[in-house]
Amino acid sequence: MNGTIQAPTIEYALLSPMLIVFGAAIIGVLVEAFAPRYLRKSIHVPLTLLALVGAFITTILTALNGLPDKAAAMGAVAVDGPSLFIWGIILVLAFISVLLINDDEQFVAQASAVPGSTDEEEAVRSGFAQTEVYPLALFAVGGMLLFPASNDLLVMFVALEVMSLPLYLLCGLARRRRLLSQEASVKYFLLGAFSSAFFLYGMALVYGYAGSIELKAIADSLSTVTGQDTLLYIGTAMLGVGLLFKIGAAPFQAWKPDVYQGAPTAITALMASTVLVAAFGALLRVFWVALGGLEWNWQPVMWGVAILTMIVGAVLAITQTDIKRMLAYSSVAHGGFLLTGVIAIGTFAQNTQALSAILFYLAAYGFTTVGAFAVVTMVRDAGGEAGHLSRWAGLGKRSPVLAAIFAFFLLAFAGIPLTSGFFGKYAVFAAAVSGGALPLVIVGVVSSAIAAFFYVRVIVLMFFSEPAADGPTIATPTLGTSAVVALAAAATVVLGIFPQPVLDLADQAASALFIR
Amino acid sequence: MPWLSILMAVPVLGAVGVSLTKSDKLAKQLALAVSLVVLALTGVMAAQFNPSSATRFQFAEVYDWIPRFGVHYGVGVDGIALVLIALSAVLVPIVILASWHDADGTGAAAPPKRSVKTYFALLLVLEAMMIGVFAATDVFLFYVFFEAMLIPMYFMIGSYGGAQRSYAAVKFLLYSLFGGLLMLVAVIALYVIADKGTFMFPELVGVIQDPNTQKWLFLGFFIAFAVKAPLWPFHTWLPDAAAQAPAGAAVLLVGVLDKVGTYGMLRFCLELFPDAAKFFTPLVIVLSVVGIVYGAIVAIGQTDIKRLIAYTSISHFGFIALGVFAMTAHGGAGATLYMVNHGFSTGALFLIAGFLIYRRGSSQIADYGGVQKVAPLLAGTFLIAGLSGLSLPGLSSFVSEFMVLLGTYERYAVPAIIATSGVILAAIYILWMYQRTMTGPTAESVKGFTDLNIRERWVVAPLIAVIIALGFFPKPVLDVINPAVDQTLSNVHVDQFTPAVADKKGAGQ
Amino acid sequence: MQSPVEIVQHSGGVIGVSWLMIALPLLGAAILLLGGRRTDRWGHFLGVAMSLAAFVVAVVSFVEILGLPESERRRGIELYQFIPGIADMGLLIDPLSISFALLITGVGSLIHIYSVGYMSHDPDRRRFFAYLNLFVAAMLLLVLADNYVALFVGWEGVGLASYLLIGFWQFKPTAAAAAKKAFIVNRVGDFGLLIAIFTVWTTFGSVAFGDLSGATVSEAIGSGGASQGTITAIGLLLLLGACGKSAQLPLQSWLLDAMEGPTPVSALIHAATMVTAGVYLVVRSGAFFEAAPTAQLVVTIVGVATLLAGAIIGCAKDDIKKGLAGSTMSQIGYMMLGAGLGPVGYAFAIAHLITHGFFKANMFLGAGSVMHAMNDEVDMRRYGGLFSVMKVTAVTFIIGYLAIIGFPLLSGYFTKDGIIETAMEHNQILGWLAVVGAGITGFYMSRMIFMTFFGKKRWADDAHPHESPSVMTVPLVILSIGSIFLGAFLILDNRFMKFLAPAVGAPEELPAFHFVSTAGLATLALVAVGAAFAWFRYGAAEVPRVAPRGSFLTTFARRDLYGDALNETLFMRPGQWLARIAVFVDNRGIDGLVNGLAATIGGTSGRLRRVQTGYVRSYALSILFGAAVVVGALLYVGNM
Amino acid sequence: MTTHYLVLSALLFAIGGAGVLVRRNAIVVFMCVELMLNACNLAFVTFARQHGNLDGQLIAFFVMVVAAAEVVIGLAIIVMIFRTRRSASVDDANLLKY
Repeated sequence: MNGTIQAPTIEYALLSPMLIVFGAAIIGVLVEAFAPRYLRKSIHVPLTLLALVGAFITTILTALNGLPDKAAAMGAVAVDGPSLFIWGIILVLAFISVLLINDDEQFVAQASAVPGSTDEEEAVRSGFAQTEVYPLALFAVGGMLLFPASNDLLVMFVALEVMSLPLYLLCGLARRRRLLSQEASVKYFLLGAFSSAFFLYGMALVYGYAGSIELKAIADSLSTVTGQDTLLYIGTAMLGVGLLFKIGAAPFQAWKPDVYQGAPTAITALMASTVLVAAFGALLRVFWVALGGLEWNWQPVMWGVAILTMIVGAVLAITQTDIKRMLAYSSVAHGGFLLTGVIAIGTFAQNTQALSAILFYLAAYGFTTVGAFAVVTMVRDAGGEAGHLSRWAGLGKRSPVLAAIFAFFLLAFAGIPLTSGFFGKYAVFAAAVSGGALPLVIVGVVSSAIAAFFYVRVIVLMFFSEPAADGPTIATPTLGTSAVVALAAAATVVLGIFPQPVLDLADQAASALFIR
Repeated sequence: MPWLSILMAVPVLGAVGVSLTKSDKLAKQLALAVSLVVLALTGVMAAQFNPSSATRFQFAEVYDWIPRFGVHYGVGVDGIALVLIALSAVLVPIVILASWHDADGTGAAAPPKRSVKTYFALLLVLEAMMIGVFAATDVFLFYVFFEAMLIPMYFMIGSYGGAQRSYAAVKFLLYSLFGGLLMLVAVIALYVIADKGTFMFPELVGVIQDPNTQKWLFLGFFIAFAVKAPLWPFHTWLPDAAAQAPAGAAVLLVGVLDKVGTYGMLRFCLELFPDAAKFFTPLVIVLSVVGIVYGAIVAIGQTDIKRLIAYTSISHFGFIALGVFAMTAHGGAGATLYMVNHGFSTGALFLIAGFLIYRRGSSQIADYGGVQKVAPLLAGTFLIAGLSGLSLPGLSSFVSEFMVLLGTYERYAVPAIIATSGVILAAIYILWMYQRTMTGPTAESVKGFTDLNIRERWVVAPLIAVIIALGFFPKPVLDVINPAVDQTLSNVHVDQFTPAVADKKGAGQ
Repeated sequence: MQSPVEIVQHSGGVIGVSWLMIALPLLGAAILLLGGRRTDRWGHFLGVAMSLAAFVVAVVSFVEILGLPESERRRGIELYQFIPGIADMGLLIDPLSISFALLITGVGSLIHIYSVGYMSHDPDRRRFFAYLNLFVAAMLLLVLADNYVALFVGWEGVGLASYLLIGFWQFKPTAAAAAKKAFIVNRVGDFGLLIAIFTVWTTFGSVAFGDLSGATVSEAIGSGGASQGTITAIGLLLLLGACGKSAQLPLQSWLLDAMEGPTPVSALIHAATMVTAGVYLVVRSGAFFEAAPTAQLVVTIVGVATLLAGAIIGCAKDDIKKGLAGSTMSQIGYMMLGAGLGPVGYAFAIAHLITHGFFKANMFLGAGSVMHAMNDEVDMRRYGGLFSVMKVTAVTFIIGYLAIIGFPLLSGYFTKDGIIETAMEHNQILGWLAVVGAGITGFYMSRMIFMTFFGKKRWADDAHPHESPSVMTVPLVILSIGSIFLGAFLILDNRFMKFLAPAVGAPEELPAFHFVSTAGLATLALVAVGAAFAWFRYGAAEVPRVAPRGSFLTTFARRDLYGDALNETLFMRPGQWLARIAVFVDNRGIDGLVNGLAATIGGTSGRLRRVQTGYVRSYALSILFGAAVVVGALLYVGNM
Repeated sequence: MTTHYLVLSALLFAIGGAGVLVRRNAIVVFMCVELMLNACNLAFVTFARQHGNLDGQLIAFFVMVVAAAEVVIGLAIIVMIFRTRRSASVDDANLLKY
């Protein structure tokens, strides 16, 4: 400290994906402010898609340039292999989800209008939809990019909020069943804020223990600080609560079914696929990088959480009657399966194996999820989407192709071989077994078997039941929606038959683990 | 020539072709043609098989599939796999021909019309998977086929089956999946513990040495196979599935799919975990023997033809498992031959029962009576198939049952004796069913029955011919099986059987 | 003691193609079954032709055997490997098997011819001949096989043929039930036979008769390779098999029901040939029985018990065929007794078997002829006085009758007396019981004759009896000639014993036939008493058209000595209950367990989802609670 | 002693948490969450003082900004639902359940 302040270095190239996304989001806000209403959508859609593509390209370029060996932006953002892989997944999934969002039927014409009021009627008649959806989505995606890449807890907290806040809003924008949508929004918001308070308090305690919020510094402090263990333990636990909430691990899963059900399906698709990816990235970074030295302490707790999550997800899904709620519980169960990979920490080789497995699983699961929700958007009746399972009876006869694709997604969720879900599950379980978590894997397969029941039940309904007389119609899909379904199906098939390229990619991404 | 890959590719392409055809009739014809091509190709391949060759797996192809997991596309056949592939290849065209109207919505029970193309496409996909599962020389690939083949069968039962079809289909799938998932754990653990970086079966033989590890892994594999086979007490899905499935699907289910379980025991449980297999032998033998007697007794008490046949199969699977775990040359060869023979004889029973049910629309035994008078050919062929089911000498099942029992008796006399009582029970369930359905005064509802038509005759004739031919001259098949079984047993390290007299002489010298 | 000679591999000659004996009838059966209605017109001729062709092959083979020196009279013919490593399909043509072959094809052909007439009105005559041919083929395989496995194939083959023929008139529920019963009861015997084969294999490593000579067996006992217990077990298990096939106690119950089949079937299968297969088996397995005296003793006891039981049953039956069936049981009991007595007994047993084949077939066919005449009436109380209307049938029947009761110089006299005397030498009690049996035979056979051919006409109103056509009577005549002379031919000069010696061995000192002996005289006396009693009851006295209630003993006999009742209470009812319980256990127990588990999971799910109340505050509570648990757990783990 | 501040922070956090659980009005619930965030801020500042670095104080500013953003979003959502339902009670919003 001799008076001169070193200017901070910012590696713009490394951060460019985020910068592009955030930049486009800001432009989007400006568009909302200045562009005439009839033009907005035609500006937003290309802008959003281009931004995501651009971010994806820069992500690829960054990866091709070789991985940096230290964190960017003064150690605040770690652009390393796992980050880049996660970015890649998030950007692709977000791109697909935006194609799905690009369907006016999904969103409310004017969010501020009271349902059933003349305002609303007018807004509906005007034929416009709330176009803020696009910049909001971009902000959320930006937050998702930053969340798993953040190398200190403050950035992570900010990223968490940047990711979550737009999503709270987006949840409330469904065109049909406004009450449900608004309820989802308020529940998600209150609980999300509640859980981030836990995260923050945990952060404070860890800061109190380590004197720093940088992950590396926290990791280093584990071996040097003494006598403050209680702070550390409570802090770890509360950080964990915040992150596990985002994943939807039991017993923090309560929001998931309600929010998934109430939110516009396109947003559910975005959330279900990308938030899980981002949250697992962050969870891994906190628990492996910062708290890796504490594994003996958090592992047993994580065991309990993983077991509970798998079982709760699988068992509760059985009796669901709404397709989106069912998929929400399925997502809970999948979160549990992924947690078995998080637990499988050990030697370096073991860690790379587990990390790569998780990355692959996230990619596989994300695509299938987006596809499944895309199909859900297409099955409609008079009141909007036909969410109740009984309405799905006989879908295989009315629309065999769509039903077949959906069945295929369900089989992928169930982890049947020759689908992507199988290899994802296999990879994670293999990592867990070699990490010594065999009992966890056994619980995993048992809950998979239970889970298979409700996936299969939907197939039974679609194919083996006679169609209801006034069954739902299948909306003629927009180009975007069909593209989403096709892409997701293709990804599920390809990852199920030739997973090797993606596995290689995941391996490469995981090869050096996280940088510190 | 990559024979095995071609054998799998042809039906898959055929399935695509079938689903693209314009008319149902064309779809059926194409499906039949494709399956016949597969049969012909299998025949050519089998002719080139050399049972006495030193290479164990012939027509082998090994390519890396997922190097990351050490998974290969590894296929190849030894004698055991070859005969089972041949069984599948023979049964599929017959089943296709037999199922000609299964999806049409015709038949006395007036089932709803369903997609014909899908049905036949599923059949062909299933054929490819059946060939694949037996040909796989990579444990992981085997597992993939093992699980994936559930899906077409699930749809065949669930979409085209009887009144309780969805319950049966779900039950079938969940049982199998549950077993399969336990096996998945064992597969993973095998890979991790063997630490060979490969799933190729030949390289994994004899790798796991620790007895305790072997036991756990064995259980993982065994339970999956026991559910699949099915052994008592994991069997309750089979009667439902087989009774609800359309007759053709039931044939493939019981005739081929379930054989994967017993095949898996022979190939994987025994060779990969020989010590554990020996440790658990008493348990398995008890399960098998209980299954033989129990299955037969429950079969006697059935009132539904297809359920009855399904229970007889449970009894028969007990015999097969008994033969496998007797770990004698005769027991193993007999069990393998039994798998083939059971496929034909139970296949014939199911198909003819299917013809019967198609005419009457009911599978209740009480709804029939005196069929012999109006449809003698139907009754006669049913009797022959049934007699093969009760292992009448001169029909194929006898040879295998005899070998299994003899092979078991060589080592475990008491279980073999109890199992032999199965021959009495078999006579009761088959003949009593025949008596109740085919003999006696002709029931009113049966009066209008027509005898087997030309198509149905073409279905039945090859089966009966094979049953009789293998009954008198099983040598060609046994010559293929025997070296493979000997090889298997040599990997298990069991002593060969010697007669007591020779034993004494040997000891005396 | 003369042992059986070694088997010599044979080639050339008719013996070399003796498999034709089996193949030709089999071919006939195949053509008739596959040909369908097209063969209706000439099917029966084909059947007869095939049977006759087999007979010709048998005769020529027999002549060839006679042309060979005694030490080379056992000829083995390799056909092909049946079950590689265990059993080949091979034939053994030796004096024993060729005797059977002659009987089967000879009597068989006559019955084929007879059936042309008997079945002429049946629309399914072709199928009948197909089954008959099938039977002949299977029976020949049974006796010609050179190992136990091939024998077993034939053994079950005849069981099948028997099943098909008993149930030939399937539309009759009783026939179908009887057929099934026969098969199932036989299966109990087969169970024993199978295990016997397994034991032979595991002990000796071979199932071929050639490898299982008496010398081998005794050597095995000597070396400790096989214990005495094992050999006895083999013997008893073989006996169980024999009991099933030959309707010996305790597996006798099926034979009486088997009379549901057409009469030629009863004659061929359930009198002359198939039911004697058990005797063949015991004799063929002499090596084991001779080394296991206990087993031999049991054989003789079973034989005596059955001969008495059959005779008693025969006394009470009004159904002519059932009466004959009881008689068959009884006569096979004699053969079994003989078969349990070693080489001397073998010869008498087989000789009795052959003569019985003739006279019993003769009587069955005669009974068939009577039924043919009486509109298929089988109740002897509706017969009477038939002698005058069907003389050929009556005379031949009476010849058979005289033969069976052992009227001096007729066939039965020689062969049955041979058995009784041998038994007497062996064991006085058995011998005397056999004598008593002969006496009862005299009674019930005479009863049958008197009720059928003599006395008052008790016919049904629409009965117009007439003599059968010559296609039926000619076989009767031929058979009755055999019934007269065959016994003397075989027994005198020990002709048959010498002939059989290469196959089954023979005692050093051949027994001489005594025309006058204690046993013989006693037998004759008792037979005479029996016949006289029958005359008194059924010849001289009026025979009521409806059977009187009769004493306890009569009921006992009418109910087949409560054999069926016993089976029903001991096996059938408990079996049915067991099946019902098993079905219940399967549905409710095992399946219920799994379904219950599924229901439990479902129920848990249903209850758990109620926790999701929809109130955001309760969700917050669950988060707080979860957080508290996580914090607590981490603190706990950390401070451990 | 910094312990007192920490205890106070913990108390505030607990009060906030309890408030979330017991209050029905969405705005009050939300304010309780804000209270929890402020409890965190207090902890941060306290630890900053304890460790003698500025990170904690810095974080407090960040948290305030984030909280402000959260308020914006939160109020928007709550107003939206209030307009629809004419009620801000969180207990009224329970259509989504089971």
